[in-house]
Amino acid sequence: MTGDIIMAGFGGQGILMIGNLLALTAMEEGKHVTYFPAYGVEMRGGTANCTVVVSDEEIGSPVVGRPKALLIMNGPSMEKFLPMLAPGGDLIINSSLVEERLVTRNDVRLLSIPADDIARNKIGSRQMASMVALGAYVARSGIVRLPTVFDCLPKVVSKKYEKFIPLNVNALKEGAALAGIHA
Amino acid sequence: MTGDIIMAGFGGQGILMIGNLLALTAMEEGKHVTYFPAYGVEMRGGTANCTVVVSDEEIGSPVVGRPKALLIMNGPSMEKFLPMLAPGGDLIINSSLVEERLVTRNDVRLLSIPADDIARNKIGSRQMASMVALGAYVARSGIVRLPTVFDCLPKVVSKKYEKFIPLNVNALKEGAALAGIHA
Amino acid sequence: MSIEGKTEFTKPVYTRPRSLVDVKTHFCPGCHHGTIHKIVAECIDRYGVRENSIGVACVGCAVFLYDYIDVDVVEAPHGRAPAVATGVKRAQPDKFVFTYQGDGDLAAIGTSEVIHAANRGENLTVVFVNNTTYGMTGGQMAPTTLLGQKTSTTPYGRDFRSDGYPIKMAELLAGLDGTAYSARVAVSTPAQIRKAKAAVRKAFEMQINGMGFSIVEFLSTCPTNWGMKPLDAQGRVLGEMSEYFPLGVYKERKQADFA
Amino acid sequence: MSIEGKTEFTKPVYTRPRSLVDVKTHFCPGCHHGTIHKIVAECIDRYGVRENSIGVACVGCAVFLYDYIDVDVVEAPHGRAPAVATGVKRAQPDKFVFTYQGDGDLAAIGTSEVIHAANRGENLTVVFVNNTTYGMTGGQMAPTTLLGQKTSTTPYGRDFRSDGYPIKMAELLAGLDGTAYSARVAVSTPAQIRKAKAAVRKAFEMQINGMGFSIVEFLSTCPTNWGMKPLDAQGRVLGEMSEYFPLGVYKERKQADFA
Amino acid sequence: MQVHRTASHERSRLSEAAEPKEERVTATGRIEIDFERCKACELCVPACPKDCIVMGAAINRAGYPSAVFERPADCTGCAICAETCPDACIQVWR
Amino acid sequence: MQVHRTASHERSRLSEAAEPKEERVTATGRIEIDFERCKACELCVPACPKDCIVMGAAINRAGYPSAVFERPADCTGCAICAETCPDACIQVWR
Amino acid sequence: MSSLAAEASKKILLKGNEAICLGAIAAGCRHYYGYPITPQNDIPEYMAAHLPALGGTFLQAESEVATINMILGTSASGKRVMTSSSGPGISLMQEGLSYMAGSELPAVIVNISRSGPGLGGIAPSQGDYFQAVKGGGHGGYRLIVLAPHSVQEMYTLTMLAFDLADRYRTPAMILGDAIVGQMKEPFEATPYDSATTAEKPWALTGCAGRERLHVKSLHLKDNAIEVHNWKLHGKFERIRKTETRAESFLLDGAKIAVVAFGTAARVSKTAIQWARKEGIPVGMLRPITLFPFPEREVFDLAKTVDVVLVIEMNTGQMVEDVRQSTPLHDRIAFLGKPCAMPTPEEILDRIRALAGRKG
Amino acid sequence: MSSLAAEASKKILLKGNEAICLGAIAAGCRHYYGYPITPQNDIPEYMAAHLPALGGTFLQAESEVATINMILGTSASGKRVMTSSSGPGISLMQEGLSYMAGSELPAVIVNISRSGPGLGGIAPSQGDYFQAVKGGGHGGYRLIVLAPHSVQEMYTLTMLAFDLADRYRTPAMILGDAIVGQMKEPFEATPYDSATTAEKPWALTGCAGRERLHVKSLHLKDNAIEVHNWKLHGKFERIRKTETRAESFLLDGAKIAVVAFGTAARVSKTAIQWARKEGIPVGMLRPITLFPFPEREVFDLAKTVDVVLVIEMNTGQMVEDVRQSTPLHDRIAFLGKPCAMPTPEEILDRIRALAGRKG
Ligand SMILES: Cc1ncc(C[n+]2csc(CCOP(=O)(O)OP(=O)(O)O)c2C)c(N)n1
Ligand SMILES: Cc1ncc(C[n+]2csc(CCOP(=O)(O)OP(=O)(O)O)c2C)c(N)n1
Ligand code: SF4
Ligand code: SF4
Ligand code: SF4
Ligand code: SF4
Ligand code: SF4
Ligand code: SF4
Ligand SMILES: [Mg+2]
Ligand SMILES: [Mg+2]
Repeated sequence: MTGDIIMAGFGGQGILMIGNLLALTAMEEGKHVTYFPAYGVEMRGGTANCTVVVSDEEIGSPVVGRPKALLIMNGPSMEKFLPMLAPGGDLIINSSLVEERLVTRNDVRLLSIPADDIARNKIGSRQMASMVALGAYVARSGIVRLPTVFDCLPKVVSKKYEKFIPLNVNALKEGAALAGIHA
Repeated sequence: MTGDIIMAGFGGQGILMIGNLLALTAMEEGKHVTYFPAYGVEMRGGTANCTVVVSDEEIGSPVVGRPKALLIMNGPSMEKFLPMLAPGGDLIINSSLVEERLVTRNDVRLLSIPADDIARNKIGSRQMASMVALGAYVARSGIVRLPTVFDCLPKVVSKKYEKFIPLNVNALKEGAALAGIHA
Repeated sequence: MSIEGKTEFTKPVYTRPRSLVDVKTHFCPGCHHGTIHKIVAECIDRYGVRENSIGVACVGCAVFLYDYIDVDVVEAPHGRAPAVATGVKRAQPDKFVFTYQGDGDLAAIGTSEVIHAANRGENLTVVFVNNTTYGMTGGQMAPTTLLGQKTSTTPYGRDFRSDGYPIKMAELLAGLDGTAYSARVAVSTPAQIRKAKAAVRKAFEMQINGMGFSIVEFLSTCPTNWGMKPLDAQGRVLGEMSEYFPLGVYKERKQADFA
Repeated sequence: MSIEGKTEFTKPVYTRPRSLVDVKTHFCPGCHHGTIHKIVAECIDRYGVRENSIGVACVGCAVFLYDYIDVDVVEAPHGRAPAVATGVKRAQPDKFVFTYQGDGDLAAIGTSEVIHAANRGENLTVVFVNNTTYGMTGGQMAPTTLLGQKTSTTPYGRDFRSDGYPIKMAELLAGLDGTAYSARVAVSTPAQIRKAKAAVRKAFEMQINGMGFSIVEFLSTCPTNWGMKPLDAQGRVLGEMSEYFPLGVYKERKQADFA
Repeated sequence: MQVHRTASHERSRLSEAAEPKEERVTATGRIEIDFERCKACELCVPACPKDCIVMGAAINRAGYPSAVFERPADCTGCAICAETCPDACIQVWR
Repeated sequence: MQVHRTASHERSRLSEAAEPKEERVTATGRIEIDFERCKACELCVPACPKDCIVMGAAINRAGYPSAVFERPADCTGCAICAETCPDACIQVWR
Repeated sequence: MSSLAAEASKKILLKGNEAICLGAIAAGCRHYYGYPITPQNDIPEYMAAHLPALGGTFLQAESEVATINMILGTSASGKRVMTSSSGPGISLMQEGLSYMAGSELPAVIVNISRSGPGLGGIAPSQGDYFQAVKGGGHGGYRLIVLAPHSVQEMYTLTMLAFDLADRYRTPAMILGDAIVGQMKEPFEATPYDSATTAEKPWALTGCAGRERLHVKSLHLKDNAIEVHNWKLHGKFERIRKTETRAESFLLDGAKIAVVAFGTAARVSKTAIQWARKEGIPVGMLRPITLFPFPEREVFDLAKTVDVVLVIEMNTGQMVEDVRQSTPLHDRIAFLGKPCAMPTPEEILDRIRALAGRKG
Repeated sequence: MSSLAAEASKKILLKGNEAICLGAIAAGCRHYYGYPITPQNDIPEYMAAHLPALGGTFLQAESEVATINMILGTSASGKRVMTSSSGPGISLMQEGLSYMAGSELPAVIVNISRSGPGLGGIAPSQGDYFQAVKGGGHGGYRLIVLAPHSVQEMYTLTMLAFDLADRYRTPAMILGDAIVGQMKEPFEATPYDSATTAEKPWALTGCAGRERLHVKSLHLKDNAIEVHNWKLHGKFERIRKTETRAESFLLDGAKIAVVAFGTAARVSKTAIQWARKEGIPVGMLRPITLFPFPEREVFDLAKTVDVVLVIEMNTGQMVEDVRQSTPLHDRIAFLGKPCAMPTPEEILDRIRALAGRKG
């Protein structure tokens, strides 16, 4: 299984965390993987993004010009990254904050998830929106197995927030379920 | 006429001044000439030296490893430069300060001039010792004509000391005369 | 003063200063860099020096000065703005020249440049923004970081035994003969903003009157790297920061040395 | 005290300090660098730190420190001795570490390094030789050159309008929290020499007691580049130089901050 | 009162609070908050001596819930809010 | 009295003044000046409270006319000259 | 993060910059001085968090100029010491580096390079090749320069850099970029295994029981400086002979040979694999040491292939060393991408084009 | 000295360092910033004495770091400006030089080089070739580098340096050494005659009547920095095509060709003349521009001679550019003399040996 994805959203939405989690999971599954965060002044202005590449072979570039998938958590990120998505690629958007009408391409596979709403209403914490989105991506792509993601959660969640791990699991599941519906 | 010379002595003996004067004279006579002073920390500790090269052709190196002549105004300079003098070269020493017995080579043409004594006793100023020595060198080598040296004096003697130009002329003449005697 | 029943308000009381370019800045929410830019722009307007100014941008969160202040701007390497400004001012003594520098820029890597510009009495104005951290590079210790303050390079809090003491630049520079004006201000309350403007005006006037080097140190916030909400960050300025870095005018030359 | 008729004197009252290497120096006649070297050597002897010392040589007429003082010595690039010394001291906190620097070295190119070493309270000692000029390079203006003083780069005399003011390092450094001791001394009279020794001893003790950064500024002569006889040069120190640069102790920490 | 209970999609460049629907005659000034430029730092809120400003709920394109000119009737046009705003989002008229 | 009216060729490493030919019984100290190392800066001359030191005429190998311990009989061994000499040329005994 | 060292025996997901720290600590480095600059701040931040507990020193200097001189002081004390920076900061270290090379002081300097010239940008770049390899400071010394292309190599080459620096008493540089610095990859800590003796009889530790020692670069007497220069030259020639390292990647039967280092090499690997799948006989020689440059390897290689394609994230620097290494200048092709990574697609296109022309 | 300018129409005996000052002043340079260092102090001293009367600025900066940034500021103001230094000082200017190259600011930087690495010594040397020619700062820019070999050329090449710097908006360097700097020779002031326009519409002079302008090297948006790098590259390629300068000396019928610059070339002239008198067919190609290096000239030359003898006052730096310029690597011989001048005798010996072997 090989794939790559750019994830993007506001700072504070947990983008780097889910990217890290995905990479860790791929590693646990014995895959080659690279995780590359945006860094430096680009962090200003409240946006964050990262790239994860998963492969069965040695990985060349950890940065991709034409990602096979995009996970878009806010409006500005859509504008910036949509043009890069490979034709036929997966586009997962947080429809709670991103309007579908901004999707100006029709050569991509759109998966529209109201991640914020689900997080708030179903999980009980807006913070979980990115986990919902990650769950959707994992289900849609099959890049890693969901249970491995669960297993890896303790490695990315700091001690202080350990008690929220069940919430994270729920969020991932909700996302995955939605992906199933839409698939 | 081609030649080169290293001149050396204590700081304050006027070494750089007579080197400059010689170079200027050569230039006035239409020759190629280079003048190269010692510089930098070597100036510390009260010694000074310079190299003058005069030639009818374009001059390569302004620094010479085997000078054809040496003008030595003090003891330490003898030790430093005597080994460099080309075999058969001219060695002019200020015998008022430099002992002849320090001349450890016999493949050179020694011209021993009590420059300090002459300057003090005959010219009336110890400051003129280097001029005496220069006069001797010019006479011995024929590298430039003495009258041109006289003509050039005003260009190296600052306004303040203009009145001593006749003394300088006398010193040069005395030196030249002695060189004649010894030649 | 209040006109009862007035429903149309047409007289502008506060509009964007002419010299503040009408674009969105990259500054984080609540960052005082924005406020200080505004003040600088207002003073440029006030003295009518916009078309006669050359600004010198530093490297730090204020690096985009040229995008925000509508004057000619040259970018200086990190810390070297006072030297660059010296080069500008010596070449064009009739121009109004100012630098805008962070505390890493001015008080760490650029220590020597600012001290010697001040000591030479270079006739230029320095706007100095002390936010007790390196904002742009992600919140490392600055020379002005308070003792005990945690930053990404003082994870256990700044300790004077290993990291030294927070340095007081307004006082230090006031001690140099070439300094005409040195003051420390803040912009955490409306009153402070008023005083800050007055200080920048004084600093501008020093240059305009050929009095020599002038500097205004701003106590500023970095909510992002302090890990605080903007209002809490202002609270920190009002509290421990101004306790350690007292506000005030440290030097004010009344007459030019050569007058 | 006087023993009438004594003809044999065998008790040494003054001999070459053990730590002063028995060679001829390259210093010009009457240059106070020699005197200051002697004092440093004497103090090294006094505290028995010779075998435990690492000296940091500067670039300037004192560059040959390693030929003259019988301790381990590392050469620092021009102005960087305090940074090099920091690297030495942090690696070997149990060693006695000192720098020896000229005024071009310390107050011009090395401004930032000495200020931050002091501000960090680095536990080391700086011997600072202020001769109001760049001796080694042939007598250019130093930051300490007096107003009106002619040097090879101020041929018409130093003018504050273009060249700035003579900088007072002992005072400036005394203003920093990390500085434990800062004094200015001279060696132009026997009494001054005695006081100078006392100051260097204090500075050494500060380090030995772990009190932080200590510096002794010497007003020194450069007969060669001042174009003066050594005695006249001493006269200048006693006159205009100490008028502008007052001798005295500017800071003396009584107790360590962390004691 | 709250003019900005708009969905995030119904955006306008400037806060419409500038033209308040209800206005008590005591107002001696009026402000406009640039909705898109506001970063929701909240500094203007306590700065206003008349408590005219509150944080809104509508999120602008940069993801921030802009401040809102909530109580225009009390505004004196003192411009303290404008002086305070780091992003020069506020303009004031009298 | 002046021991060093030697020609420049007759050098000795240390000033022979160290063993003065004449000595008044008032001396309570004695110095030696390193002839070769002296740079003739003259600083020791006025420094000596007893005027024991004068500049000589003999020139050393470095070209300097070394200082000379001219009046040993007055020497108190106070060591001021030695403290003063930048080149550590002077040693003092009591 | 603090549990990294403990877990060091199994695979962890690690950032390149942090791998450098682990390598340094494994190699016994306990002293770090530095000044913040993007994109390498993880290094000082890691060291600030971890060195104190190891009894070491972390000090944030007031500038890069001060930094390199603190490095000089600690190195002269005989301790292993490291700094890290990027473009502008490395430039400010040039005087100090020249002094260290002249004084024969070992240290490890990490350059996680960014775009230049000037402030440039923080995009990945290989624009500092010349500065690193030809000596950016005055006086014509050389740095040992190692170019990792993975997180794992960030670790191993850092350990190697300490060894080489000590063995030859000269500063060594790790030349990375934002890609290898910022990315995370699975990483496994390998044990530190060094052939270099730890003894430094030249170190300044106080002269108890021995003559005083000096560490210096000034040589004024007679022709001492000339002698010293030939001595240094001899050392650099020895390094050339002994320490050249390069990786051969799919070079069997290759008619096109890519020569690339660091991130450019890494991206090239993907393109080469794709091209091989298309049946194009292409491989790569990846210099791991940039100084010493694998001249002999390039010389031999050029004779066996049709074209040597040099790929750099700049407008052409290492290509000069390739041109020097082989007289077969007309076989050399260049693909440059300053301040940006070439994509595998771009490289593949170029390989295809060359294959069409030459194959 | 103050009467020099007045007498400038006839021959005077002039020091090389002062000839630089006369050249700068003739070219309209009125701004000088610098920091003392041997062996170039004559330059700041001359400027301190003469610029004020010309309405210019002389300022002794607190350091070379400050110096280069003052240069940057004055250059950004649109004025011709110069500094001078030597090894350690030039190293400290590398960050600023990189910024200037990145910001496309002209200036003339004089390096009267000394021995390195480190403090080294003040002996003449050509150890800074790499630093000057390959770019000592970060980011892979180039300096225009001119190498005078006589007092007269110190003057003419300084004027040229100002022109080239302005024409291409980039810093230019005069690379000399203590020999050409300290020596005096007969000198004749030639008139300044420039084709470069003095207009600098990019200069920061206040935005009256126009949009505000920026001088900067930061390019963060998208691939702006890549575009900028290609732009700079294009400029440097244009310089290569247009501005290469070299002197041919007795190359007619030569079978041995010396390649040397500056003082090494000057000394070589003597040796070559001696060798010619012995009937040995030897001549010299003297690069006057080191960047751009006369690659084409070396390429052509190497084909016509048996041996190219590179002579440098270092352990081998320009020889790399020679090796790059021609594929005939086995014709290249090298004579190095670090931190010292080779004597004509040494060079002659080598020429004789090569003639014996090859001729
Ligand atoms: C020579 C050099 N070193 C380091 C950097 C990296 N750098 C950029 S901004 C900065 C510090 C910013 O802090 P400060 O000056 O306090 O400004 P702030 O962002 O806090 O306003 C640093 C270290 C650089 N650009 N150049
Ligand atoms: C980076 C650098 N710049 C300049 C120099 C040249 N230089 C050597 S010593 C010196 C100044 C010496 O003056 P000071 O520090 O006052 O010492 P002094 O000789 O007066 O005792 C200078 C500028 C240098 N060696 N390195
Ligand atoms: S990082 Fe800090 S200083 Fe920089 S813009 Fe954000 S809040 Fe302001
Ligand atoms: S030049 Fe000046 S400082 Fe240097 S040794 Fe001579 S007198 Fe002393
Ligand atoms: S102008 Fe004054 S009263 Fe009106 S909103 Fe602003 S701060 Fe409040
Ligand atoms: S101060 Fe400005 S940016 Fe902050 S909330 Fe108010 S209007 Fe918005
Ligand atoms: S010891 Fe005292 S009395 Fe004797 S010579 Fe020296 S200074 Fe004079
Ligand atoms: S002080 Fe020393 S060097 Fe000077 S004259 Fe006296 S003995 Fe000689
Ligand atoms: Mg800051
Ligand atoms: Mg000095």
